[in-house]
Amino acid sequence: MLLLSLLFSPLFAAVLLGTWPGLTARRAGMLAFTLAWIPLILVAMIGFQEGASWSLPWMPDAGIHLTFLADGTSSLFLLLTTLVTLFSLAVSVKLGIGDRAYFALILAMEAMLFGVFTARHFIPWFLCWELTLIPAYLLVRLWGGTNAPRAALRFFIVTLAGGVSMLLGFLALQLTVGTMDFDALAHLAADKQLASELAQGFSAHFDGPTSLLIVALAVFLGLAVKIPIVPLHAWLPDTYAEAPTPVTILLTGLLSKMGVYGLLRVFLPIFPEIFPVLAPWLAALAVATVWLGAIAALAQTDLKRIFAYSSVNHLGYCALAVAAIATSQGDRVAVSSAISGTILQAFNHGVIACALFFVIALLESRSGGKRGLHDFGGLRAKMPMFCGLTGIALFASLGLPGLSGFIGEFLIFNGVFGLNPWSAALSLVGLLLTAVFLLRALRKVFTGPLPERFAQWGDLSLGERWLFAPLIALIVIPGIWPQVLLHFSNSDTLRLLELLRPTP
Amino acid sequence: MTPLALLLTLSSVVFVLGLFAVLVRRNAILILVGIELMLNAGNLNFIAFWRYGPPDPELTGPIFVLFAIAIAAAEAAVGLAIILMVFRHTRSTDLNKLDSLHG
Amino acid sequence: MIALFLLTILVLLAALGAVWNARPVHAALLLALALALHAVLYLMIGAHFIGLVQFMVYVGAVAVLIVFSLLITRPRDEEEEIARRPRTLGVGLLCTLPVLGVLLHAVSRFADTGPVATDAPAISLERLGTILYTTHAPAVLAVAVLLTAVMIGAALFAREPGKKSSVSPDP
Amino acid sequence: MVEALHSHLPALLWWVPLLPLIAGGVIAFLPNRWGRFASKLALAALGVSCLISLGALACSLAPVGGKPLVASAVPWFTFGDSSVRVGLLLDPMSAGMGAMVTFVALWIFLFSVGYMDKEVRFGRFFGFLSLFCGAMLMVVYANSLLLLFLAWELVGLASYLLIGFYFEKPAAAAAAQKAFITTRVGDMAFFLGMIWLYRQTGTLLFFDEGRGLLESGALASLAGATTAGGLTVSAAASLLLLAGAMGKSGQVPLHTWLPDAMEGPTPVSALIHAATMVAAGVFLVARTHPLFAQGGETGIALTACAWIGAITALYAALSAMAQSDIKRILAYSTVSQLGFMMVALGTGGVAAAMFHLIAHAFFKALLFLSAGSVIHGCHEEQDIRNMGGLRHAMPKTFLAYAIGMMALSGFPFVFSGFWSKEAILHSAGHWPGGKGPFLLAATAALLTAFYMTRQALLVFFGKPRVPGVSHPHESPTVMIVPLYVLAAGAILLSLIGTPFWPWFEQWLHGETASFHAGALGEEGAIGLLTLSLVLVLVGVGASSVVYRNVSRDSRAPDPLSEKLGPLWRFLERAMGFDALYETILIGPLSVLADAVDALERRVLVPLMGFGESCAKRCGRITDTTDEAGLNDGFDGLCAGLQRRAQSASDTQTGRPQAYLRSIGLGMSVLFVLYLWLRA
Repeated sequence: MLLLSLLFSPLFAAVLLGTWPGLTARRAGMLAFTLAWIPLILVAMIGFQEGASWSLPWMPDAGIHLTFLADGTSSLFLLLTTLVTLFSLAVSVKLGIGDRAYFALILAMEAMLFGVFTARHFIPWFLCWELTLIPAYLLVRLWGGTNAPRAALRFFIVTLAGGVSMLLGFLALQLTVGTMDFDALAHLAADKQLASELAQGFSAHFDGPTSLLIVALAVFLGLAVKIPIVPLHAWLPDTYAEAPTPVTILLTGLLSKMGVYGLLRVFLPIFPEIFPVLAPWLAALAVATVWLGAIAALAQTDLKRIFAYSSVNHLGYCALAVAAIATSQGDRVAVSSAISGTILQAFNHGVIACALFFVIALLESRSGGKRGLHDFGGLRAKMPMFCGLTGIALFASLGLPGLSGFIGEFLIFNGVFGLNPWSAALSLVGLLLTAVFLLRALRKVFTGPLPERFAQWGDLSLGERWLFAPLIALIVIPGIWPQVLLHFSNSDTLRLLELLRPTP
Repeated sequence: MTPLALLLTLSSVVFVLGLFAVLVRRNAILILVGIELMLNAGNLNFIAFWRYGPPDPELTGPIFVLFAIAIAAAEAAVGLAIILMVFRHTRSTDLNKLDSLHG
Repeated sequence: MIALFLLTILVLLAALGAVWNARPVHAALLLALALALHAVLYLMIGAHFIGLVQFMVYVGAVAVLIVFSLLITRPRDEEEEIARRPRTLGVGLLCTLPVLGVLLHAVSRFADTGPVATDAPAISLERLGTILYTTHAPAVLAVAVLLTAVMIGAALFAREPGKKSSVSPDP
Repeated sequence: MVEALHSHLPALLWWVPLLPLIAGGVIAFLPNRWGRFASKLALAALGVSCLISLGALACSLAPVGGKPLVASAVPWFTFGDSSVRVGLLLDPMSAGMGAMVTFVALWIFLFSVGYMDKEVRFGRFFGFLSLFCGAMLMVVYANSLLLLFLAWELVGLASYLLIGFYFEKPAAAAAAQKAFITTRVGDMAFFLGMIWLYRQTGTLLFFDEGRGLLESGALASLAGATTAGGLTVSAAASLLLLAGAMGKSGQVPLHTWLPDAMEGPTPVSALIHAATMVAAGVFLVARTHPLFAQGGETGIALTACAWIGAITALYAALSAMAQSDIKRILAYSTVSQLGFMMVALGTGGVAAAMFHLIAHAFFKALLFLSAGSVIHGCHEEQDIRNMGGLRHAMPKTFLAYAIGMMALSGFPFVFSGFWSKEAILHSAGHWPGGKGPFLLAATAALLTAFYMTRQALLVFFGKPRVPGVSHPHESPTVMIVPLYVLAAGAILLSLIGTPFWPWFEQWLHGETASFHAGALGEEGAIGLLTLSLVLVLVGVGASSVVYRNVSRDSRAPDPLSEKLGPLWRFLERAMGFDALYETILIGPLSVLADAVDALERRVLVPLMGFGESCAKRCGRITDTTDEAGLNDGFDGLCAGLQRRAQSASDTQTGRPQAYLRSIGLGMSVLFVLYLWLRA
């Protein structure tokens, strides 16, 4: 029941916003911001009672049950969703972006994300998955920059194509295996029966492994587009750059996490039988993602694009961990390390990306929309606090120990090294390059002599400081005390570990 | 011929007579008469099955009939009221004259 | 059985008359007769309470209502109208006879094989009332509401338009 | 007293790093105008840390037979069913190092109060320094490689912040970035090595009641496992750790950041880039020396260590000869001395390395602070060619500087530098892996004496060369007192490291100290001692000859530059490492980045655009078919329908009964059909 109210509370809020008579943009923002606290409270309650579930036989004849389950890992993602949404709303209100439709769309997207992070059956999961796309598209399209329509359309088409591919994959499973329930499929896969069942279904055309490979690839494509994994990332920089910054926060903080979540909770448990074939390619793609994200970021001069590529780079580590888990040779410690690391990295990247894009939003709002690397300089003299907080976010992003980014990367590399040492070693170069472009951004914007035109700029206002405060807390606390997050995911990590147990 | 069959036959014929009245009579009130006949035929069916059917301690048939009678009464009241209203407008109860549906 | 058969014939004749009689008032009166005969039929086969209700509601209320309505709406050219036989007789028969056929076909299944109850099952009023006001209490309430609504609605419909009240005192 | 301390040590030890860290955290929230308070807070926190660490040192003086005094482990986080534990370690090495760090840092803090007096961000400076000290102490006392790495990176962060303290200067900002990234290259290797060790042994603790990384069980398993190229895992991991140490300790080829780091305030140079942080690399190797030693005395790890150290020592000494910035000379000398320590580690002399490390911390901090005092007195002048004759204007500073300089050059007998360097040459000379490192180190020792003498002559002797710098003033007492304290340390330390009473070495090894009068009698010992003596004297003498009569014109070329010609300019540019990296790394990288960017924009995005336009074209095709085929045909159909509909609509009489009848008719037909089909 708790979960149901969680799923519907943002929808209800969105409807309320849409129908409330005579709402000004600012009032709408405040209302949305206020209402968005409800899901946070609900998530906290779910977290405290350690999970919640809700199920409804929807089309029992077709075996379709609306099953929603919030376990520890889901709770982390739900928490991230509520926090990032709240933050995005707050930033929008603060910067005066958007009107009631905008806020309603954000809330609707939040509801759909809740669905994605809790659904345990493909149909409701996929519905929510695809329905996030519509608010996202509209938000980018209507409130974005000059090239936004083009970028938004591209984003829409590419991710939709991925979604269609995933749908086809699961339809194939439904037709042959007869179920689309994640847990049922995972148990079949754990018993090594998925391939043979598929082979029976496809007998006229392909043998078991081939058909499983095709299905797995189709599903992977849909997930990879969202994360994104090279070379399916080409939609990302333009979209991130053209979207209004609060929406960019949502895109990078949440939409990309859907892909990671899908890889971890859907792809990994269902397709272990095909991993021996797939794993080396996954690892290669992940390393390519890490490298390409980092190198391409070096060449950018638009801060938003830099951070966009940085997101590609960081999520590349998640993909790397998944690839490593796929290579698993039954090393419990390494696999659990990689799983925990992926979850931590996803969560922390969400928070850190919020902070980084918030920095851009502040710079944009002060400079009248400028965000080039060379448009600024010497700002530390006028805005020491802004510089300090930006620095914390940037250093967290490049994985400085003591801040949240590090533990995730440590666990990921620890796991990856145990399973696939060469890809770990290669990816370290990405970690190094991250430092290069992030520090370069810090240097270009904040150091050097202060140009005359910034002489009037003041440091952060009280409101802006309050917006920063929770982010900094969420960056520092898990860095020092990672157990606060790992505590949630650990039991699920062990469960996933059981599903991935090696062939006897 | 069993009593049940007899009663069912009766109800069928009465029903068809009612239907005939509904389809053929032009006076709106007489159409209502037909409808009443049809309803009664239905009621008769319930009673017949209760009486000659398998034992029914819950008395479903009679109870249903009770409700049907109540509703039929209501229907008759409203129907007649409407007819009266129509009559007040057109000074006629001839349905053939009521062709405002003809766009 | 014989009595039942005879009664059936009577009912049929009354109904036929109600449908066929050209004079509306006669038709209405024949309807009242048919309904009353229905009531007798019910009494005869043991559904006493239903029979009484049928008598009171249909014969006492509905039939009377219809007769009064006919009197109120009596058209000026009634005689002329009576003289005109329905032109649509053929269509009517075409529509109704197949229905009759189907119904009789269905009934024929019960012609011989139908279960025969030797004597009427007891229907105590107490039992009926208990069931009605316990199991079907919501339905009874709903019907009550419906009837109230109908009463008010019918009164509103039938009111003379343009007047505040149909019983306004004449000065 | 010591006994009471002993029982509380495991808990108290945590406060040593935590107090400065907390102070740094508090200062971060203080506004600039509270700068004085911030400095007092930082000093107080560090003072308490210093007291505790001195107490810990006192506790560890009693030999306990090679086992650490404190080796704690507390769970930090859990993943799956394994948990990571971290803890602190107190053994003679960390006790000595920790005491040195807090002690030196305390005096440098005090010096900074005077030196940074006029600074606007006075409080911020002390916040960063506190952060640094806390992190550094964490490095020193860590009982876990992970905790060490964490603190290691924080130290790097503090270094970054402090090098870039004058962020208005683009050079400072660039130097900070360079320092962070260059050391991060090493750090990545360290990270990989750490993970490798963790994967192999399942623990990151150094000492854990027999299960630790540096204890026999884990070491044996590491030495037993082999990896690519026939390396043992212990050797491979050691090499990776060595790479990390090279980054932090400025070993060739990862040294280029250290001279640039002199852009930071001078106390920072003294504390971080001379005494403590740069020594962290050496400390790391010393800490994990059992791992390095798994391959035997001439195993690949130790050999690499020795050779890299030797090359660095010589390279930096050569580069230092040709510099003219007072701080850059000291920076290169630091690199060179760190090279010496690496040589010592590589050739098996952990004690010699640690002794040189601690001694070096004292005299190099002393030198930097003296240099700071000189710069302060000369109104921010840093070029030694513009100085001269300062011994009259700044006698106290001169005295301190002279002690530091002689200690660094290795003046015989009373200076710690002599004995520590002698110990290093001794261990290098007896190394079975070859004489190469020894020869390089010996040459470097000679050059050290040479360039230090050159610097001293140019700065303090002769006549003032530039009128603008002709009114130097002595520094205030708050800056002079630390100089004397450190000078005393530089001299007194020599007492504990002589071959006759090698207390330090024996203490480090957990043995009872004893006189070792026969040390000179050992084979080659007397020869080495003589050699050290000769090297120093030759260096000093040669330098005196060359620079005795330096021209009064500050723009005149260096006397050596005429003799050496292009070689001098090569040395002046520090053998062109920066230019080399510019050509082979930074240039190609930016080209690669541009290429990738172009690939993105020109290939991937258009490719996606192609898919998009395909989709659109498909849309257009169906659109056209709609237009031509469906729409026109449909319209025609509609027109026809409309005409026929007119007649059809005539059947719509609007009479309800007519409709009813048709419904009835339809129903009847359906009934009949139904019966017919059922039959």
